[in-house]
Amino acid sequence: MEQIWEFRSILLQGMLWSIAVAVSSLMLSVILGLIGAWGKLSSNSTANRLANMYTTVVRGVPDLVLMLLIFYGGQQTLNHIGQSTGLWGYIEIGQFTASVSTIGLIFGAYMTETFRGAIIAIPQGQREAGIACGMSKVLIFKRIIFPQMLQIALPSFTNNWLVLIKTTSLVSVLGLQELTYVSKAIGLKYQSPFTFLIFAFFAYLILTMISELIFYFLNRKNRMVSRGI
Amino acid sequence: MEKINWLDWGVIDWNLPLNHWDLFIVGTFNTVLLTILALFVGWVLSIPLAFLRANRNKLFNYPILCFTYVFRGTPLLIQLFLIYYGAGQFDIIKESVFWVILKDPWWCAFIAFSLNSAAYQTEILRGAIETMPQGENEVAVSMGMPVLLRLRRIILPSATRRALPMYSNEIIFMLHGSVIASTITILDILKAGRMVNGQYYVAYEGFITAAVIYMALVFITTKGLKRLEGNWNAYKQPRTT
Amino acid sequence: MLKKITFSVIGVLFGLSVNIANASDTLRIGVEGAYPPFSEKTSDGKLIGFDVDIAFALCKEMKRSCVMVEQGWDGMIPGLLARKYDAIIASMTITKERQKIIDFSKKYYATPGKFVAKKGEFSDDKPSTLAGKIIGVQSSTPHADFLKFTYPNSTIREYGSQEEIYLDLTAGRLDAILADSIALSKGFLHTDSGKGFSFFGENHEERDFFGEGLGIGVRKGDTLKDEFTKAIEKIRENGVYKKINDKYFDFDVYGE
Amino acid sequence: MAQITPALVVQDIYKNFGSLDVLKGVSLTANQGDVISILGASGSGKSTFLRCINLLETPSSGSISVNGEEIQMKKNRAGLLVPENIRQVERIRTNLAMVFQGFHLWSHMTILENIIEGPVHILGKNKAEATEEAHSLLEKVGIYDRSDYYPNHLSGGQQQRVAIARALAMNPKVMLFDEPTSALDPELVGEVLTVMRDLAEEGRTMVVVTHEMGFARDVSNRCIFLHEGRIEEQGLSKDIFMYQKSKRFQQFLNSTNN
Repeated sequence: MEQIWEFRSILLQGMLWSIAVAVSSLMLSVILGLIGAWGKLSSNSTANRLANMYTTVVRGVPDLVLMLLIFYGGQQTLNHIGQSTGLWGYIEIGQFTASVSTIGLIFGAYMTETFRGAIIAIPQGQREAGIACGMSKVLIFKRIIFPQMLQIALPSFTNNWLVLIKTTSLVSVLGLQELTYVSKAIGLKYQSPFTFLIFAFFAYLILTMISELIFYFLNRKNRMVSRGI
Repeated sequence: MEKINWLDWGVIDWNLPLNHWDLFIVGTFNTVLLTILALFVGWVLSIPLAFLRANRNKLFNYPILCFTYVFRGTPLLIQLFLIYYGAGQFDIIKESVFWVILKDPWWCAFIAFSLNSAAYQTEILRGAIETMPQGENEVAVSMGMPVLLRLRRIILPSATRRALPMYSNEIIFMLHGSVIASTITILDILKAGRMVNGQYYVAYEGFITAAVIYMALVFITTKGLKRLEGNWNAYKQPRTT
Repeated sequence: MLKKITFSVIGVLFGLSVNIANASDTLRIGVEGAYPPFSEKTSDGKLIGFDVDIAFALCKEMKRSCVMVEQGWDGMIPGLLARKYDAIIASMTITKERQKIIDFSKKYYATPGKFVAKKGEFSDDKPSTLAGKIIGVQSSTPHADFLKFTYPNSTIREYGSQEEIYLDLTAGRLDAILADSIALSKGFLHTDSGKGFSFFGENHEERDFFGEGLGIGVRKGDTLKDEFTKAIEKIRENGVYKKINDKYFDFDVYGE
Repeated sequence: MAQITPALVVQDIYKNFGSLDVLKGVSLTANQGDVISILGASGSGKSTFLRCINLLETPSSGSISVNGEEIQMKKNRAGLLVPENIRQVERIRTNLAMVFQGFHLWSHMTILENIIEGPVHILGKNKAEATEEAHSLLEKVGIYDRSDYYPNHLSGGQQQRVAIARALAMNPKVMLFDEPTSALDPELVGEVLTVMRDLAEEGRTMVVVTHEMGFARDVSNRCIFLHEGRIEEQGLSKDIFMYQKSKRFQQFLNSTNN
């Protein structure tokens, strides 16, 4: 306990990194999920195929393997492209960027399924009513589909987020100094790995519990709204 | 160590992983073995746990809920580190008989994965048992089926069939999750890839090979499970003949 | 809502971590941070150690400003090739294998490799003595290559960092470890956790594996190689090297 | 006449769910070959009574004997009645086959597997023998060539007939029917009733909770009318339908005739 107190600032920093990675990845995954869901539902066969390929590959390759590939390989690829096209000289893919882009990419695929399911669940009539009012496609999506989709998708979205938080622990392998990394590193250095790892263990548990609580209330509010309709 | 030219694409040289195919074979073996064993042990553990929880057993319901909640609410990586590194912190453990097992990274991974999978499978099975058509169970009771026979012949088969899609997810999840075995020196598929990359100081070859093997495993598993689901859930589908 | 999310993600991705670097004067140096006493981190996260001090001394000599980039050992050379940094100052042995891919400056120190085990456990380090034993070593090191080649009958367990190896040795998961003797002596044997352990066997300097010492790695054809070599010679002459050396060791790690 | 042990004796069953008294002292004796119909409006407790007989619900008090063997009961710490020996209950239950309103065939088993499940795994019969019997039972209930079908592939009437065959396969002393035709489409009721009529003619002892007045009058030899947890009227079918002492029973009969 005293040991943990001694290293509180570095542990807290680690926790903040974990949260930063998680929140940023979530935002990226939402965008990718929307694009993916659009691709899956679109009548355009290329978009269709691309979206399917995306979700298949992500389902096929473990998170950590993708992470390492993007962290080590992605940078080389980017520099290669930059050099051969002459567009840019050097782009740094830091640990944070690599982490966020991989986790975002992975959960984008899960979000794709979440959003796709939610959009399908919206009655066709809603869309038609929009058309009948003379709304444009974009407007229909923004005003009618998107808000309803968020509501329907919430439970599955919650689940994705809970898995996502846990996945952030993997970025410690890239050397990003988030919760898992610092607790393992300090634990190893000071020969008390259990003390620090159990701290991390409960820290993750608390993060999970807080998220569940937040989503529980969101969900309840949500249900009250939909009951009103 | 002969170099075959057509395998050298410049950016990526497939000779590198090919020269170390033996590493990948051992890695695949370890990954598959760890995954299957963990899933199996998790399954065995999950049956009594799920049953006690579904019956709202007064004594055990909350302890089991605690177990599943904690193991589902924290990263597998932390669980693995806790068992592997954490156990070594205490002399009591190091001097006990358990150390023979905990000494070995393979066993540590096996224990962590099994417990983790048990937690997930318990909740899967509990859900399936709770949504079981009550009447089917009641008929068995009314016939005088003893509880264990009923569990084995009626409840488990019925619940398992309905939970099959969730089980498929759990299998893929475990296969994916097993990559972290590489972080505690176990030679799994990813470790093989890392070793090849480390040997030649390259960024792609080892990881891409590993990714391809994992994808193939997932593909085979998914196909197999689909077929199994088709067979097992024949009772749900309309009859074709 | 949608717009807000999009913008904030783009903001996060670019603003925080993608920096499009130009050919600035700042040198970025790759260091490991888990290899005491050459590089390690203090409890408040600062990098210290012989490698780090040498790096700053060389930069000062070269009149360049420097930043340290922390990198796990596994990805040290790929990171250099990917231009995450311009030079590796991380106790990297100059080996033939590595020289195929990157260039090295002249050595900046040279120390032999040596085995460590529980006191009195082994009398010598012959392959027959260690047959059937579990030996821990850091992966992608000449020590690992040496072990795999010379000790085929032992189980070689490869680790990402030296600190993990120390922990597993004290935990009893390993029978012996092989690493740089200075790293072992300062980073392990002279610490609390190293009590009860000691060196055994020969000094290992086999040229086929351990080359001609430890150098500074740069990308192939980079003129930095000569700059570093010159700077190393300079600080050897003007006493800066000795000052740093004496801060960590009571003998000259440069070798002969 | 020599003393014959009745197949089923139920005495003074009380049952309450919390403060709600569902059964207030119901008794019934079924001799070998009796077909007893239990009638009553919904909520009169007739299904609960049937479920109490084979202890799917534990009665608050009362006793049950099957073929002369009384089910041993004791009071637990909370003062509730519980079976003293679950093995005995299980053994007696094998003699009290029950057919439910909702069929409840095991959906993951084929028709044949459904029928041989009990004989093979509870009674320990050998499988070939059980299979042979199952086929003749299926024939008896009028199901041909369907033994490898899954329950979902059959109509409701067929499913209920299979459920009856499944109950018969246990070779029970008494058969309990809990509104066996209530969940069926009207056009399918007939086929199930026909099977039940055949069983009655065979001399099976049956206790039937039903809404089918035709069955009660023509097939069963005795009727019990329950009202609010008590026996309001009982007697031989041929009498009770001719003349009713109870006004409530009269009203009940009138309302079902419409």
